[in-house]
Amino acid sequence: MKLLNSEILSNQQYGPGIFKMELFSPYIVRNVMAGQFVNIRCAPNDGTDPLLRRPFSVFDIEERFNVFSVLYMVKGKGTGYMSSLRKGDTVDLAGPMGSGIDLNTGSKDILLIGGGMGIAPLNLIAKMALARGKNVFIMAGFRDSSLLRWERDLVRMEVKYRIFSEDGKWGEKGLVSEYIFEGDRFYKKHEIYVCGPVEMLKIIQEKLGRYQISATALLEEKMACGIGVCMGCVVKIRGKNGSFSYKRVCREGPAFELSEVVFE
Amino acid sequence: MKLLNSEILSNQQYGPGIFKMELFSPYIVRNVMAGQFVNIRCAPNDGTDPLLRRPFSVFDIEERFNVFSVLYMVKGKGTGYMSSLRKGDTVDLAGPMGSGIDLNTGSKDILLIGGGMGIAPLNLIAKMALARGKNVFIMAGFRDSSLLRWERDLVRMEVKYRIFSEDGKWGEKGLVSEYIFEGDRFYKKHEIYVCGPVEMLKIIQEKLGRYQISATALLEEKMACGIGVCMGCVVKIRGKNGSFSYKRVCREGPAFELSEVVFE
Amino acid sequence: MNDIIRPSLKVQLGKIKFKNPVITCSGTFSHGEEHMVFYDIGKLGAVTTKSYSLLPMKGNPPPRICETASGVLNSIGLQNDGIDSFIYRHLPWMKGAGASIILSIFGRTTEEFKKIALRILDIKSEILAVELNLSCPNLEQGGKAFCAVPEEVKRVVDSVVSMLDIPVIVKLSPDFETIDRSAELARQSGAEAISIINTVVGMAVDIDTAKPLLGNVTGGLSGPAVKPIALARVYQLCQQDILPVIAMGGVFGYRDLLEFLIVGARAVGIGTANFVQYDIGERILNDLTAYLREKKIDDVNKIIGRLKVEKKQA
Amino acid sequence: MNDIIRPSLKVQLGKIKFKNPVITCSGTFSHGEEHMVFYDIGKLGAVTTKSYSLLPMKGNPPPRICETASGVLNSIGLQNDGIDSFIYRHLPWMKGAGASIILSIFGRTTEEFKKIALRILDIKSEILAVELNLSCPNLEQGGKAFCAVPEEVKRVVDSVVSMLDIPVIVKLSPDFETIDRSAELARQSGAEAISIINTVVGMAVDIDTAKPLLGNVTGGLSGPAVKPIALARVYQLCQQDILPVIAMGGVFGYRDLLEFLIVGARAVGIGTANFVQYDIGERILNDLTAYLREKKIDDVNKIIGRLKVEKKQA
Ligand SMILES: Cc1cc2nc3c(=O)[nH]c(=O)nc-3n(C[C@H](O)[C@H](O)[C@H](O)COP(=O)(O)OP(=O)(O)OC[C@H]3O[C@@H](n4cnc5c(N)ncnc54)[C@H](O)[C@@H]3O)c2cc1C
Ligand SMILES: Cc1cc2nc3c(=O)[nH]c(=O)nc-3n(C[C@H](O)[C@H](O)[C@H](O)COP(=O)(O)OP(=O)(O)OC[C@H]3O[C@@H](n4cnc5c(N)ncnc54)[C@H](O)[C@@H]3O)c2cc1C
Ligand SMILES: Cc1cc2nc3c(=O)[nH]c(=O)nc-3n(C[C@H](O)[C@H](O)[C@H](O)COP(=O)(O)O)c2cc1C
Ligand SMILES: Cc1cc2nc3c(=O)[nH]c(=O)nc-3n(C[C@H](O)[C@H](O)[C@H](O)COP(=O)(O)O)c2cc1C
Ligand code: FES
Ligand code: FES
Repeated sequence: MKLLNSEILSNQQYGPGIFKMELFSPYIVRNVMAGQFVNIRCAPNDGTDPLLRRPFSVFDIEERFNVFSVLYMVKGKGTGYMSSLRKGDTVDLAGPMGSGIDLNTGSKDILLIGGGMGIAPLNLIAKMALARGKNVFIMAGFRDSSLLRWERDLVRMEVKYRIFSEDGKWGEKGLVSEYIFEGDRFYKKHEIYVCGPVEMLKIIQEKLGRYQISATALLEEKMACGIGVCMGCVVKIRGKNGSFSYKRVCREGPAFELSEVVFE
Repeated sequence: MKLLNSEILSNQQYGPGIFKMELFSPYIVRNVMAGQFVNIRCAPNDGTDPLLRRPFSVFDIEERFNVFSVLYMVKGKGTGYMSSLRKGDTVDLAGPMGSGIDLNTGSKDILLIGGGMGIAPLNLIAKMALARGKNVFIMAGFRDSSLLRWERDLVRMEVKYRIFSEDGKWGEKGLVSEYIFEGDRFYKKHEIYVCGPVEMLKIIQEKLGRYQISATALLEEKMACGIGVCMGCVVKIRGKNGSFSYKRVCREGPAFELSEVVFE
Repeated sequence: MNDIIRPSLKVQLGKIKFKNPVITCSGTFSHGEEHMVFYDIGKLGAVTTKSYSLLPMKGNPPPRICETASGVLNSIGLQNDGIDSFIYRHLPWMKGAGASIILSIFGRTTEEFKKIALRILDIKSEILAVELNLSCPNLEQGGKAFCAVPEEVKRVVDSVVSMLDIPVIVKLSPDFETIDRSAELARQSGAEAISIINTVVGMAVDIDTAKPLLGNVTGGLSGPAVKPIALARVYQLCQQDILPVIAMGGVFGYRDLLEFLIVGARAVGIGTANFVQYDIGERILNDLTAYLREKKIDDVNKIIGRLKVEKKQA
Repeated sequence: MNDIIRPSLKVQLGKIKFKNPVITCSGTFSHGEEHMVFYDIGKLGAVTTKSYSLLPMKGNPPPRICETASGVLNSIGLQNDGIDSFIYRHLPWMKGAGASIILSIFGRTTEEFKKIALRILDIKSEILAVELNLSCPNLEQGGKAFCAVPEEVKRVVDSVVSMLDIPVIVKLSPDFETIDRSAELARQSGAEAISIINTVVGMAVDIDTAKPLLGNVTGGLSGPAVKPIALARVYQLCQQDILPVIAMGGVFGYRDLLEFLIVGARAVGIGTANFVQYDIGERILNDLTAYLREKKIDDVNKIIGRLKVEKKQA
């Protein structure tokens, strides 16, 4: 983990209100593991508004060019500022952060279930798993077709996938979480990673729970520091015998065993 | 006075750390009087840092093109932000503000004494006075030759001037305030306007005071509102019989009778 | 599609009726003349005048303004022309402009408050309410703010209420822990509402000269920086349900206003924002109406106090 | 040209000696392990640990963080592993890293403070001082903060000082007007210094759900937004000259640190800035040294308390 000033190689619209920023950073590219994120300062110089850094999953890396990218949706001041930056500007960022996912071990079959912007970290997991010769299957659901362009990336990765959208304008019509688990066979043989809105995670938790299938969820929580010192980004994690504890998304996470997460 | 969104036609370096921003605004061009200023919002969108607008004298107007300009020195966050803006960006500004100087009346001979960035409002006074057929003589002093480029503007205006610089690298070597008033004859027949650092104003006040020559000073003070409601930008003004009152730079000013200003 | 054409914005605080909950704060709007250039101030729920003393006051030496991170420090020192100037000069203009008026006053002794109340007697039908700025220094208590001592609040309210049969609003500072007690005593003495917060005591130093950046050394902090503090104070006071609350502190948009309404304020003041977005009063009013319409809420009162607190077990 | 190669940075607060006035605040730096990745924390005047209770505490339910204008609200709720975890796990690491340590502790009763003090007895030679976080809820006073009641401050300090012969620092919150009195009683009980400010009570609401943005409803505000408030509190306390002051609140650069020194603080804590600029401690230390050199000041103590106040007549 390092503080870096990275140059923007491109910062282009990816879909309505969604941008992809490509940054030059040999350090991030060399060190990042699947599931990790970078923490970006979103105020110019010594500006104090917004004050805190903003966390973004690493979406993709291009090892040959020492380039990594983040895919982000413009929500407020921080992402608004990011979208105003241009090629050649530098970004004050720190990373890679969070405990990464080790894809060198584990099952040969990976199932990634994503909802909306939740596909951002899954994209890197897919890429890295494929590079390790694993079979990757992606199921992703969207409200609309804002992220349509992502399909091109999937095709290029030569990965198997099914897309669902609520309005049916992209892929199959419906919700991933509804579609899933018509049976448990298929799911049992996969190592499963899930990332998406809490509502979706809850349904999947419930469904997988029925068959006692384990899965890894990538969680989000508001962060102050991103490095584990403030205890701000905790989620409630079930322990043994009905106990629980608060774990930090930025350190112990963002990846947690889905069945242990207590959604409130 | 209006709230305006003006498009930047150019925002170029004028000297080291000094920029000239040209803005399209028929409204300002039509209404501005000499000595008035505009109040510029220096944070993007709904940013709150910096919070307050920043006041800048109108430096020049180009009536044919509906363009006015401000000449500004980068000092902190606000002017730093301004310098990052580009042609085509819009600026949230309000103006024209302050009580203007009426150049339709008064003496036919105008003497402008400026120090450093204090030349900004004097430039417009010169231009407007010349347009009304007055004789304008400018004496301006500078620390160094950062504002060298201004001489081109003066030459173009066909105005008489003398330049002083502390290091002698531009114009004559020395301080305007020292040079001035070897006698009073010359000064008595002129309507005098002064703008510059407080130290300079004090010396000139003292020297003019000896001959009871009146002059108009253009003052600066930190402002919160710029429109006269907060009572924040006051300067101490001498009244009759040893009394004094606080007057607002943004309303009663920025122009005040120099002899009445109490510098503390 | 949308049925609610004109959501009702009327709010009531005791006997005080506002046509809408958007008002401007004392000392940040003068009498509205300057802002009238930008919009029709008659649309506002109320305009609170600057605080008036009995006689004109010069105010504090400059510098009086210092910007801080997302905030402003001021040490204006209550410069004003004296109550008579309000009565004879500004009031007629305000009436002409159709403004609903809250007259803010302050004294440095209870006696001075009384004298001002006496002057107001004649014009009482022309104003909605009188707001007592009790954050001003109380000379009988060594210059400590009136609202530092709840019993002093009571003394002032008692005497003003006994003289004037118009609603009295008590404005308190966030710097004291005595807010609830002051509010309770104000209620007992017949006050109609509490305005909170006045500015927070703050300071800034010029490191190059080692001098304070305000002529008066310390000053009052306002603006977005103090909004979380104001919101906590308003929430805590509203929980007590002592008197209706007019909230203020860092409101820069309709979303801020809604936060204050949700925690229980019945009207919300715009202060520092008037310095930055000159048309903010009108903008917030329009945005509030649009919001209610979009959410199909037919009456703004349905939002007031709607905070959902589910204290989770840790 | 420049003669001062190495300005002296040593400061002393009663018996406590810091090699320089740059320290980190409790709860914002853990034990320095995370920041050690960015710079050598052994360079700091001191590292203040997070606040420890006797037994582990889970802390408050999420969300615990909410950004506000130039500030952060937190409701961590003092999550920590208990004092033993500090003694056996973190202390050895900190010693190894060469950190100068201020151990922050809190209890919910005076009794709990005593029990923690007992545990610390063995390690007292390894820490510079103990800081009592007295902004925590006092269960014997219905959950009100200890520092709300100066006599409670006294009780705690009395009992800790009587057990431990290491310097005791008392950390106070800005939300109470009892600061001077608490400081005075702390001095009488043998405290060595006052740390101020802890966070300011604040709140934020999500208007879309009408829920508080913090799981615990209210929280503590920190960051640049509160700097003017902190500075005023530190100034006022230093004017009383009761005990040496460690100042904190919104420090994001060496210029902020200098402001606090100028009004009289002898050491300055960095809190929220550690979340944003991970190397801020080292940066401020370097910038301070460079500043002193440039100004040809050979000893940082020459800056402390150098505020020039010329109260002008209005
Ligand atoms: C580990 C992690 C990885 C993330 N990866 C991505 C990513 O790859 N792409 C992407 O677009 N977004 C990602 N996010 C969410 C992203 O951080 C927020 O959208 C961003 O911080 C919003 O900043 P803002 O200033 O634009 O919005 P704000 O004005 O701060 O807030 C706008 C909205 O975003 C929500 N928000 C703010 N901060 C966070 C946060 N830390 N986590 C979740 N929601 C937040 C707010 O509640 C609010 O509703 C990630 C978050 C985490 C914790
Ligand atoms: C009526 C008027 C007309 C002005 N015209 C011009 C002009 O034509 N060109 C120009 O370059 N500058 C002009 N100024 C000064 C200009 O407003 C400030 O330089 C600017 O506000 C600094 O903003 P900042 O955010 O960059 O600096 P900050 O970070 O706010 O401050 C940097 C430094 O500038 C000083 N400063 C900040 N605000 C003001 C202010 N309102 N007045 C004086 N000093 C201030 C601060 O004390 C500090 O030393 C004028 C000021 C006034 C009052
Ligand atoms: C420059 C200035 C002058 C003020 N003058 C007064 C005043 O005369 N009387 C008063 O009761 N409050 C006064 N206030 C306080 C405001 O009315 C308001 O309570 C406070 O600023 C918080 O709101 P805000 O953050 O929206 O500005 C003043 C505030 C400012 C910034
Ligand atoms: C997330 C967070 C956790 C904190 N935890 C503690 C704590 O455990 N004990 C304590 O005394 N102060 C705690 N504080 C207060 C800080 O030590 C400091 O007093 C305050 O944040 C003001 O400084 P700042 O504005 O530089 O952050 C905490 C502050 C924050 C932001
Ligand atoms: S964000 Fe600070 S601990 Fe995770
Ligand atoms: S800046 Fe507000 S009165 Fe002049």
